[in-house]
Amino acid sequence: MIYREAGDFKTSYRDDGQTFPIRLDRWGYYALLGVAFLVVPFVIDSYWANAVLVPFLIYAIAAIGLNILTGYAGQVSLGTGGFMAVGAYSVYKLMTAFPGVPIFVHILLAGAITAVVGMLFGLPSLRIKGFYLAVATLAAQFFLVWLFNKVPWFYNYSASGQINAPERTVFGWAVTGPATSAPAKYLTCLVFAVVLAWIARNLTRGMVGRKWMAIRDMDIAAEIIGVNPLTAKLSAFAVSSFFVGIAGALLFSVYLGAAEASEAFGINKSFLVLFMIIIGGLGSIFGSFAGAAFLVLLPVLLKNLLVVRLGWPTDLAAHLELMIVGGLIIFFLIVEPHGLARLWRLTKEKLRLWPFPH
Amino acid sequence: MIATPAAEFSTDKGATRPVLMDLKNITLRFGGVVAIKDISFDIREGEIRAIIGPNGAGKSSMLNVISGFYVPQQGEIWFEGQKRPPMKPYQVARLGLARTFQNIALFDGMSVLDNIMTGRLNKMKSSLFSQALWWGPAEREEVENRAQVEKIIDFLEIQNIRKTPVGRLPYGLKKRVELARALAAEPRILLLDEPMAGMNVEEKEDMCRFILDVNDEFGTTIVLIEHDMGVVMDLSDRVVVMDYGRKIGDGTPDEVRANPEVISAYLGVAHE
Amino acid sequence: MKLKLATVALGAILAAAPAMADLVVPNLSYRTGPYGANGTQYADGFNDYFTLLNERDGGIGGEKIQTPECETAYNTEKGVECYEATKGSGALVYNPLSTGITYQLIPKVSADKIVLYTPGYGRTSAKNGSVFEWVFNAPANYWDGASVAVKYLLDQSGGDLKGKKVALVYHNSAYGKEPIRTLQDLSKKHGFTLTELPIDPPGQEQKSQWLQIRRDKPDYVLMWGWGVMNQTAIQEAANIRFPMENFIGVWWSGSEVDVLPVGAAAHGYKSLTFNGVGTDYPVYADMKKFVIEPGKASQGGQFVGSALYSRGMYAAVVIAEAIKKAQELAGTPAINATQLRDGFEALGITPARLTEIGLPDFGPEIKMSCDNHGGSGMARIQQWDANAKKWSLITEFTEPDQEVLNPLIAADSEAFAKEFNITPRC
Amino acid sequence: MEFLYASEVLVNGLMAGVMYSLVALGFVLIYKASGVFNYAQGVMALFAAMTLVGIMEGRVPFAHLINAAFGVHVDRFGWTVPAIFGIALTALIMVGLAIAVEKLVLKHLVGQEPIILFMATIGLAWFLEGLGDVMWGADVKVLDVGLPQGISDSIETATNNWLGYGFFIDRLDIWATVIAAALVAALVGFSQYTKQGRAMRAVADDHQAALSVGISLRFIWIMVWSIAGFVALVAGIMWGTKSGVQFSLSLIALKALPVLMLGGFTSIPGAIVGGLIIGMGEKLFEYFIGPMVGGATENWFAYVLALLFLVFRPQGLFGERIIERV
Repeated sequence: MIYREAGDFKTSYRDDGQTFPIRLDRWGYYALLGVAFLVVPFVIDSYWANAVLVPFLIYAIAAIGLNILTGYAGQVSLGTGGFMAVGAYSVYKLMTAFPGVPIFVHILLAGAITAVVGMLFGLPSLRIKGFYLAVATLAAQFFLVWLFNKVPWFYNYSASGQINAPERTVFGWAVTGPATSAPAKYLTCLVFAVVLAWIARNLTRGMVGRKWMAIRDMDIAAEIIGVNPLTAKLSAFAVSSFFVGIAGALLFSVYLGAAEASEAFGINKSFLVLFMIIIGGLGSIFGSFAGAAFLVLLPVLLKNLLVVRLGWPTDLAAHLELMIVGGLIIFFLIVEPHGLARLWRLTKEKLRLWPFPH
Repeated sequence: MIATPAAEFSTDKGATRPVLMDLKNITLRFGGVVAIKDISFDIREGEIRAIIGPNGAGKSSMLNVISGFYVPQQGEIWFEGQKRPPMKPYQVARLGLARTFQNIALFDGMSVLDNIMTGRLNKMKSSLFSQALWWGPAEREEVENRAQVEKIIDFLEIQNIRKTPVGRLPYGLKKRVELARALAAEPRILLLDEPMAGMNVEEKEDMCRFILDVNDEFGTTIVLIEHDMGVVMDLSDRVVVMDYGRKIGDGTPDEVRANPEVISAYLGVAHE
Repeated sequence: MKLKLATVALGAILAAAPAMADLVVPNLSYRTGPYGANGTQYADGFNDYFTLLNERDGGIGGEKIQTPECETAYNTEKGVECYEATKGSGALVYNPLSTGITYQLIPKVSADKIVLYTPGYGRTSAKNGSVFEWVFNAPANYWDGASVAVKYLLDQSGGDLKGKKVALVYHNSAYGKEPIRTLQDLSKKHGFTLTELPIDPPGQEQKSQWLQIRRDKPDYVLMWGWGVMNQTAIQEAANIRFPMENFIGVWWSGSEVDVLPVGAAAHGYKSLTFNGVGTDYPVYADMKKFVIEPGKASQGGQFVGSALYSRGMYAAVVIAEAIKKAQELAGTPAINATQLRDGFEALGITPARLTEIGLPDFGPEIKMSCDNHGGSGMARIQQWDANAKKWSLITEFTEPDQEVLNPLIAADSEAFAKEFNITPRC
Repeated sequence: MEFLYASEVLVNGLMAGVMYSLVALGFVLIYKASGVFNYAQGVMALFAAMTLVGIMEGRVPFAHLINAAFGVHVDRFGWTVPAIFGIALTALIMVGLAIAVEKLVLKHLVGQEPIILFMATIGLAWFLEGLGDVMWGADVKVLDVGLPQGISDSIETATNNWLGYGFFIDRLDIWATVIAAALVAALVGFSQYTKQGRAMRAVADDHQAALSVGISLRFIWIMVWSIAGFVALVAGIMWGTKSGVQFSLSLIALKALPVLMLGGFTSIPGAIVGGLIIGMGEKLFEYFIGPMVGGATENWFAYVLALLFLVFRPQGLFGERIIERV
């Protein structure tokens, strides 16, 4: 009844092109941002930050990044873990080499370095397509992890090859290192997630995004009408890797505080992020958030339900968890192959007509 | 074969206007198969030029050569008085060539509006960075180009499907959207690959009207491939006839109709 | 309304475990994933000893011990989640059995002031308690292990390793790389050549490494492996007929799961250990009576007495002793984590005390202090008997070469102190 | 002498390649017939091997779950089953699995994009991994179906007499080669000389055409998944004998992917030749270049090799040439 677009007229092309054309959506969005920035930081404790919200935000960033490449530009990548590692090791090298520079600059630079590496590994995409490309990106995954494991320069010659995030502050608040408070961690990630989501939205509604989608939907036709496949694909790889690199940098510096390439950025990470965008919805920024939320929350939820509430042995719970998550993925793909984002949109469309569906 | 001045009003267009594109001795081979054998013809400013011929005559290959998708083994393409070097298709598009496809090549995952907007990609110059932040130039450009696209949408009468994903449209409308996308590029030469294939009579009439209007109102040079002889003869200023990769006729519709070689080719082969 | 209810329900399920009244020793275990087979046995031993104390003695000093278990799957992120989920319940000490998770937790426990006990794994330089206030890694660390192994090799070759060739086959991770620096220093000191052969986890493919060994014919092969890498390496060694008695693994490469799949060919394989193995200890009489027979054993008690089970139990023994000491010092049985740290620092486990708790000669003597969080570093060698399917201890506890190790530990911990602005406290 | 070492590495690399091919084969079969890139192939090998051990040792399926739910202690039935029956029974279970996959997953995803089907198989992989653990427990299982392991003495002596250096060849590898050859021969025979095999090839060539001549797509899918299940069982036995049946077995799928890239997703000879090239290439690289760059190159080298190869030949070794048209 309330949720509808009738009467919400657009009088300029600018208004028509905005992100939330429906007034209620816009209000909901501002309200959500308000709560996220003004309420949550005051109530969050370290469990909620570390087990739920911080990983959710970081994975959402990575998922947006991969979604730009896979969902918008149609290039399937299984190298996300490797690119996250580039972000993490870049930020580590930068943090330790230039301690005076603000950490936010380091994180952005880490994203930029990852973007360059991503472009490099994106070059084969000009020749290789489809699943062949997907498997080819595994070369990036394995090679990068090996490199960070093998070359001592990357981990400052520490005995074990582990990297540790030293403490860095923003306006006197620690945002990395052990003394970081839960709200500081959360807010840092939130700022990045919100700004990056906004950038992703801008890119995908403009001409860059159209070029990506054109390449995705029909690459030959796109080239004939004037899309340069080289710049389109490489820009997708660059932007995507920028996002993924920032996610990796945050994962290491803000969230974990210590990392090791093969363990923290292994192939499983690549699959996890790919799952997020599939479950959330390819080619949807909302879907990236939804998918990240789903896959971060579900295991925690199941674990708490089975182990803490029902008191089952942890290993049995973990095995059942695998079965349930795997089963749910299949279930989702069968029910709605276009992900949570499509489900959400269908719900909204129904709501728009409610209570008079005809 | 030399074009003689004819009585029809449209012919003077072809005969007197300056040459926009000149194709000289084009030969295209796929492995051992010769698709186009030593063909030459020109396209003049503002005319409607048709390429006809039976199935497998090499018409689409010819169009693909013009749009840069195939690189001929021999021959030269002169555009606006200059020899065109070997180019990638997207570079050809930048010169001002736009086209539609025989089997519709729209971007199914995008809305009608976005599809048409892609047509304007060479008109939009704002950097990745300014697009990312949706800063002044990026937004201004978007709005300006949107205004242009809206004109085309009005022109082709597809206002009500603006926001519909292309994948959901019926065939006839898809063809129209494809034309809109090509028009959005404001091309010097518009290449239409069987624009009326698979349409019913009404849709064909609509499409004919659009083609003529485009030619009249924007003065766009049009090259089209078509099977329907009647339509071609009504529509075009000059016609190239191909058969088995060779050119067997070139001239005004009347001349071509009178050409014995053309008649034998068309009578000898069952045509649709 | 429904949405609100759902949110509340979701919140309730997601929320961490509530605070408990007893002494809480969370068990961050892993029973799944690539190392699940190893983690399971360790976790069982850890749980069962505390169950024994609860059932037989009513806990420690009258306080029951709770060991809430949390599955990490050897994954650092899950490890962090487990840590966060359990620390609110008043956790005293963590023992995550993963070097990766340990590195993760070192800064966190220092900030939260909770003890981290990592026997035989984790960050070696945490031995320096002056820098690593909250971390303990007694009785031995990786560098101790490397040194004891080399001492054993010296012993085997008549006190002289000059010109001998030693190959190190290691898990290509933080864990596997730990002994390299020590072994390099030792190779200079004793004049043997060291070849390093990394194996990428999980490590089912080692053919080229072992062909290299077959060609180079090293006199001894040392191994820092974990999970499937161990049994594959032992299998490949058997395949190329490398003499098993010259093949020595670290303590994490010395469990039944590593040798059993190889069968008879594994006979004679050796590994380091810092704890006893088997059920020939008096404590098992009580264990049987109070834990196994009443059906209270963790996961049915199928691994009682195995090498990893014993090591898990040994970790529990040290923690229990530290709790006891802390209770004495604090004068109250309900201690907190800071008091437990004091307990650890004042901890001394003598052979007499081990005998008293029914585990004579089960581990080395431990004496800790403010600056020594790593104990004596003594370890011994065990050897696999494929016919009897059991490990037997073949040497006494041996001291590592502290002369080589101490400077290494000082250097590494100083670097850490500098990076994190820590002033040595003792 | 260096040459002899290198040839020894080469021969062993080829043998390792056979093991990769065994896994790749299952991928190719399913991809050819149904266009599904079956990521679960590796987990299927693990599941098959676990089931085989479970049956042979007389373990109670779901013992762990039953114990947790009802507070009882069940573990073994107390009997053992000979290998040959165990294998037959496991093969039957894999057929059952194929039917279940078709009925519960594929049937509902007909006509979806390849990426969706791929994702579904990753979901399937997780599910099967969990199921395997819940059914049979996560401990390291010893699989002994009587295949010999260790150095082959006869070859060592023979080469020693002949070349002055005794070659190392693992008897298990020899067996793997023989079995793989037999398996491929059987597959070729099946697809060439039986009605079902011809139907399978028809489906691989053209779904629509095959449907129009009355071939049941669903039957073909069940059949192909069953065959892939059987191939997985063989791979599981080989790898399980080599390094015990445990979680890491499922990761052999990652070893098969570069083989597929190299050989082409649709070519059975490609899977074999690709496997041999990858096995040989990575062992030689690790042996010669590995020590210079710090070793442990095997994980990435195969992928980089395949990647470089694809840049020059995007359709793989035996894949069909890609012709682009508008």
